[in-house]
Amino acid sequence: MGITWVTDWIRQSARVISEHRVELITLDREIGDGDHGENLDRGFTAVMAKLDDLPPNSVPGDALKLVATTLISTVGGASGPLLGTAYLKAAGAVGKEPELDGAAIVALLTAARDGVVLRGKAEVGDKTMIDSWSPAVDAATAALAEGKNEVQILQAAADAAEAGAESTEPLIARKGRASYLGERAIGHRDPGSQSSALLIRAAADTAAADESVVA
Amino acid sequence: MGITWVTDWIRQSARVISEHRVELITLDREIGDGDHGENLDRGFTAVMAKLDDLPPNSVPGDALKLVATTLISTVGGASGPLLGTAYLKAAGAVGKEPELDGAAIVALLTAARDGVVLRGKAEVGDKTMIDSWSPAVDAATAALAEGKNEVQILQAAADAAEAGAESTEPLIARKGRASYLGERAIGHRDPGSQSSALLIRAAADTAAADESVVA
Amino acid sequence: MKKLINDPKNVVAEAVAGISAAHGDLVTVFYDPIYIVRKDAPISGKVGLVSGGGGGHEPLHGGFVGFGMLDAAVPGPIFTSPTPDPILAATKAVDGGAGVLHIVKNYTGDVLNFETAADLASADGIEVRTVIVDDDVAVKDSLYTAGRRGVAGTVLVEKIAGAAAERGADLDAVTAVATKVNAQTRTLGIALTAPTVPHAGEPSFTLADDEIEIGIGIHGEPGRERIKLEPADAIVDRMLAPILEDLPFASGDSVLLFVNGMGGTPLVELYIVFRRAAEVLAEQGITVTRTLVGNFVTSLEMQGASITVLKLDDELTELWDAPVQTAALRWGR
Amino acid sequence: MKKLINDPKNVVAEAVAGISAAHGDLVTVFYDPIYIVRKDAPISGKVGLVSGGGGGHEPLHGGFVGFGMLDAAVPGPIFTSPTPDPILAATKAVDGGAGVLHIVKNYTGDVLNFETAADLASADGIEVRTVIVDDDVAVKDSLYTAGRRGVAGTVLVEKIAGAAAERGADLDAVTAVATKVNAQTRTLGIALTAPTVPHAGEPSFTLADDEIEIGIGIHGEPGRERIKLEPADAIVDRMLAPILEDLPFASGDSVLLFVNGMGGTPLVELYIVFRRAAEVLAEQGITVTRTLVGNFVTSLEMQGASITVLKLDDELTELWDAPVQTAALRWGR
Ligand SMILES: Nc1ncnc2c1ncn2[C@@H]1O[C@H](COP(=O)(O)OP(=O)(O)O)[C@@H](O)[C@H]1O
Ligand SMILES: Nc1ncnc2c1ncn2[C@@H]1O[C@H](COP(=O)(O)OP(=O)(O)O)[C@@H](O)[C@H]1O
Ligand SMILES: [Mg+2]
Ligand SMILES: [Mg+2]
Ligand SMILES: [Mg+2]
Ligand SMILES: [Mg+2]
Repeated sequence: MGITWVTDWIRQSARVISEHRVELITLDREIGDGDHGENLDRGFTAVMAKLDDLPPNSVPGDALKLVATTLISTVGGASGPLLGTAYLKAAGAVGKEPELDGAAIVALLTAARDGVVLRGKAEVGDKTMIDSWSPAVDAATAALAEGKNEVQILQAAADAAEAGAESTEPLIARKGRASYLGERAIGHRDPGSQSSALLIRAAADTAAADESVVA
Repeated sequence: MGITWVTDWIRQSARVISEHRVELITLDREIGDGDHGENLDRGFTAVMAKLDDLPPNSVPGDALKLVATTLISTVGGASGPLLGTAYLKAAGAVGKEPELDGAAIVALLTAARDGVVLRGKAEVGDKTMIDSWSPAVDAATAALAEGKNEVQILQAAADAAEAGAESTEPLIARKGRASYLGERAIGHRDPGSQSSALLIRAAADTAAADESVVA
Repeated sequence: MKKLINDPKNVVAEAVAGISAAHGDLVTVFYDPIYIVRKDAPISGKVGLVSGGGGGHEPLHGGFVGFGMLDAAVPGPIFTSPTPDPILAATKAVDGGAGVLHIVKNYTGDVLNFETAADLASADGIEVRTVIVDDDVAVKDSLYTAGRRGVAGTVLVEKIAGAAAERGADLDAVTAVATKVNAQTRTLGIALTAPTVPHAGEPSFTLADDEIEIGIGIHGEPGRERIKLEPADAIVDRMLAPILEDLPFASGDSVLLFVNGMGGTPLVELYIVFRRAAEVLAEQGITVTRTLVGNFVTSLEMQGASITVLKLDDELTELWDAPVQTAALRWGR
Repeated sequence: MKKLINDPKNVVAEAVAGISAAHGDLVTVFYDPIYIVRKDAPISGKVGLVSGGGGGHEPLHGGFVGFGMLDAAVPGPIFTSPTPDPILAATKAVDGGAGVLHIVKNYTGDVLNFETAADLASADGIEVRTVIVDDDVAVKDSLYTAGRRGVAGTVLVEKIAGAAAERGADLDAVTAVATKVNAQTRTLGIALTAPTVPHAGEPSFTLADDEIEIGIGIHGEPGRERIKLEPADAIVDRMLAPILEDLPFASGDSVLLFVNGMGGTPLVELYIVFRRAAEVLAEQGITVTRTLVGNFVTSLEMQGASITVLKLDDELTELWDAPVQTAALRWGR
C-alpha cells in the first residue's frame, strides 16, 4: 500500500472526525472540557486544505509528516501535540518507503503509539487514547505474526482499538482532564480513545477499499 | 376617634403590609424593580418597634409623626419619602387634637394626598399612589358633605382608593419606574396605588372595629 | 435562586464589610446607618463628593471612593435608594468646609431621598449642590415623565468631577464640570437575562432562550422593547444608533467609549462588543481617544451590556487622565 | 445559548481585536497566529515573560500584558491551549536577549504545547525556562496523575514574576521567584452554574437549582463533589479548610487573600465571600496584609468563585506592591 492509501486514509479521517464532531464534543463535555471534536475537526480541516499541495511523487512518510505538522500547529489542547507526535513518529518509522507491507504497517502503528507515550506518559488503563492505540498495536503485531495481510492487520488493529475505547468506560482516569474527576469519570468513555479508534478504523476501511479496487 | 384608633390603624397597617408583602413585590417586579413590598414591610416593622415607646398621653398627631419619621428613615426608594411626607403632612393637619371628627379625618387624608403631590408632582392618571389617594380624598370629602360619620367617611375613602388602584391597570405610567416601560406598563396595577389602598382600608377597618367596641 | 449570600436581608451589610476587609487602606465603612467614606475624609478646603443609590450595582458606588473620585458612597438595600439618614451622615463626614456635591442618578427614590438629606445638611450649615445624572437614551425624556434614568454614565461623572475636586476646584466649578459631563454623555443598555433580587427570590422578568431586552435599566426593570437574539455586531449597531442620534456627535469629534458589563457577562463578550462599537464610531469619523471596558455599573448577575459615549474636549480629557485611586478605578498612583 | 458573540469560531479573534481597540496604548495584537505583545517589547536586557492558554478566562492572560507583568499572552481557542506556533512567535517577539520565562498552567495541553514551543525557541538560540502553575487543592496530586491544575494563583505568579523581571532580575532569579510564588499559593474554586462553550452550544454540565459544584476547574470541567446549596459563609468555610490544611499556613503568617469571580458572579457576592474568608483567617491568627477581589481568572459566564491564599514574605510583598500597568491590574503608575 502506498501514497494513495495514505491520502485516502487521511481524507477518510477528516470525514469521520467531522461526522463524529458532536459526539466527541459531548464525550469531552461529560468528563473534560467539551472541545475534543472541535479541536480535531479544526485540525483535519486544515490538513485537507494542505493535502492537495502535496507534491505528486510524495511517499507515505511525506503525507504522514504533513498531517503531523498540521495537527501540531492547528489543534492545540492535549490531543494536538499527542496525535501530532504520533503521526510524526509514524512518518519517521516508514521513512522514504514508497510501499508499505504488513511489517511497515505494524511499525507505523507502533511508532505512533510510542510517540503518544513519549509525550503523554500514559499507560494502558489510564483512560486515554493509549487505551485504543496500545491494543491496536498488539493486535496488529499478532496478526502480522499470524501471516495476515495489510488489510487484515489494520482490521485487527481497528477492532482492538474500538474494544479499547469501550474499555475506558469503567475506568478512573489518571491522565488528562478526566483525572480531576476521580470516581465521577466512571461510566464515561474517554473522548481521545474514541477518536483514535475512529482514525484507526478509517485506516482499515480505506485499505480494504483500495485493495478491492486493485483486486 | 383618638389615639387608640390611630395606633390600631398603624398596627393593622403593619399587619396588612406584611401579609401583602409578596403581592406588592410581584406587582413591582412586573413594572418596577420588585422591592415595594419589601420596602414598606421594612418600614412598618420599624414603626412597630417604636410604637410602644410612644408616651401614654400622646395625641393622634404624635403617632402620625412617628410613622412619618420612621418611614422616611427606613423605607428609602420612592415610596419612603412620598409616604413619609404624607404622614408628616397628615400629622400637621391634625395638630394637637386628641379626638378627630369627620372634618379632621378629611383634613388628615387631604394633607396626606397633598404631601405626596408636593414631593412627587404626580397627577391623577399618572399611574401612581395618587390614583388611590386622590379619589379617596374626594370620596371622603363628599361623604362628609353628606353628613356621614367618621367610619362611613373612611369606608367611602377606602372603597374609592381600591377602585383607584384598580383604575391604574389600563394606564401608561408618567411617573416612577413604570414610566420607563411606555405601553408595556398597560395591564399591570401600580404597586404604590395598591399599598395605599391597603393602608386606607386599614384605617376604615380599625375605625369600624373601634366604633363597635365603643358602641 | 442561587447566590453566594447568607440571609437576603444582610446582603448589603455583609458586602460592605467585605469592602472594608478588602479595601481598608482606601475607605472606612460605617454600619448603622451604612455608608462608605474615603479614609482621609474630610479634607479641609476640598469639595466633598457624595453619591449613592440602591445596592446591587457594585463596584458603583463604593468601589469609586478614594483619591480623585468620590469622598463617600451611600448604598441602600438592593435596588432601593438609601434613606436620607445615611446620606446626611455621609455628607457631614466629608464636608471639608468647601461644600458637598451630591451626584444622584435620576430615579424618583434617589432624587427624593437625596433632596431631603440636602435640606437637612443645609439646615446644618453645609452648602450642598446636586447634579442629577440622566444619560439613558432608552427612556423618552419629557417634562411630564420621571425623565431619563441615570445609568453607566454615572462613573464618568464621578471620575471627572472627582478629579476637578481633587485639584482644588470650588463647588461651582465642580458642579459645572459634573453637569457638563452628564450633558455630553449618552448610554444604552441591553440584557440577555434578568437579575434576581435576593429578597424577591425570582428573576425580575423572564426572557425566552432566544430573546433579549433592549433599553434596559440597571434595576431589573424590563426594557422598552424585546427582540430576538441577534449577532453581537447587529446588537451593537442597534445600541449605538440612538446614542449617536441623540447627542449630535459629529465627524471629527473625540470621544470616550465605555463598554460596561451588567454583572453576569464575561469580559470576552464585552471586548467583542467594544470591537464593533469602535468600528462603527470610526466609520462615522468619530475618534475614540479614551476607553473603558469592564463591569462598573452592574445589575446583580444580569447578563448584558451598555454602551456609553462621552464627547471629550481638552478639559474633560485632562480630568479623565488625572490620577485616581479607588478599589475599582485606579491609575497614576 | 445566549451570548454577545458573532460566529462562535471568531470569539477569540474578535475579542483580541477588542483588546487592541481598547488597550492599544499598552499592547500590540497579532492575528495570524493570535498573540498579544507588550507595546514596548522586546526590552533589551529584560527577561521576557510569556503566558497563555485557552481563551475564555479573560482578563487572563491578555489583560495582564504590560509594564511590570507579562510581555506577551497567547490565547488559544476557547478552553483549548494554543498550538506551539503562536507561543514560539510570542517568545521571539519578547526576547530581549536575557531569556524568556514561560508561565504555564498545569494542563496536559498547555504543558505539551509550551514544551514544543520552548524546544523550537531553544533551537533558535533563545534561552527558555518554564514554571508550571499548579495551585488547585481540589485535585489530588500524585506522580501517577496529571497533577494539580493551575487556576487563579496564576495571576499572582504573573504579577510577582513580572515585577522581578521589570526591576532587572535575571532569568534564574525570575524563575526562582515564580516557582516560590507557586509553591506558596493554594486555591479552591466552586461553581453555582456551568459555562457554555460557544462551539458546544450547551452548558458543560448541569446543576439543579439547589446544587453547587465544589472543587471546580476553569474549563467547565465538573468538580470533585456536588453538594446542596448552602449559605455563603458555610461554603467559604468548606473552601478554606483544604487550602489551610494543604499549605501549613501558621498563626502569625501574613498572606495575600484573593477572591476571584468566575465571570458570571457579581462583585457584591464576591465581597460577601471575602468578608467571611478574612474572618476565618483572622480566627486562625493569619494576617491578611494584601488583598485582591474581582473577576480575574474566569470561566466564561460561569457563576462561582475561587479563594486563593498566598503566603507572603518581605520579598513577595515588595514585588506585589511594585508598579504594574496592564488592562486589568494597575497601580503605581
Ligand atoms: N497524558 C496523556 N496521554 C495520552 N492521552 C492523553 C493524555 N492527556 C490527555 N489525553 C487524551 O487527550 C484527550 C483530550 O483531548 P482534547 O479534548 O482535544 O484536549 P484538552 O484535554 O486539552 O481539551 C483525552 O480524551 C485523552 O484521550
Ligand atoms: N412621582 C411620584 N408620585 C407619586 N407616587 C410615585 C411617584 N413615583 C413613584 N411613585 C409610587 O411609588 C411606587 C414605587 O415604590 P417603591 O417600589 O417602594 O420605590 P422604587 O420605585 O424606588 O423602587 C410606585 O408604584 C408609585 O405608586
Ligand atoms: Mg478537551
Ligand atoms: Mg420598587
Ligand atoms: Mg427600588
Ligand atoms: Mg481543551
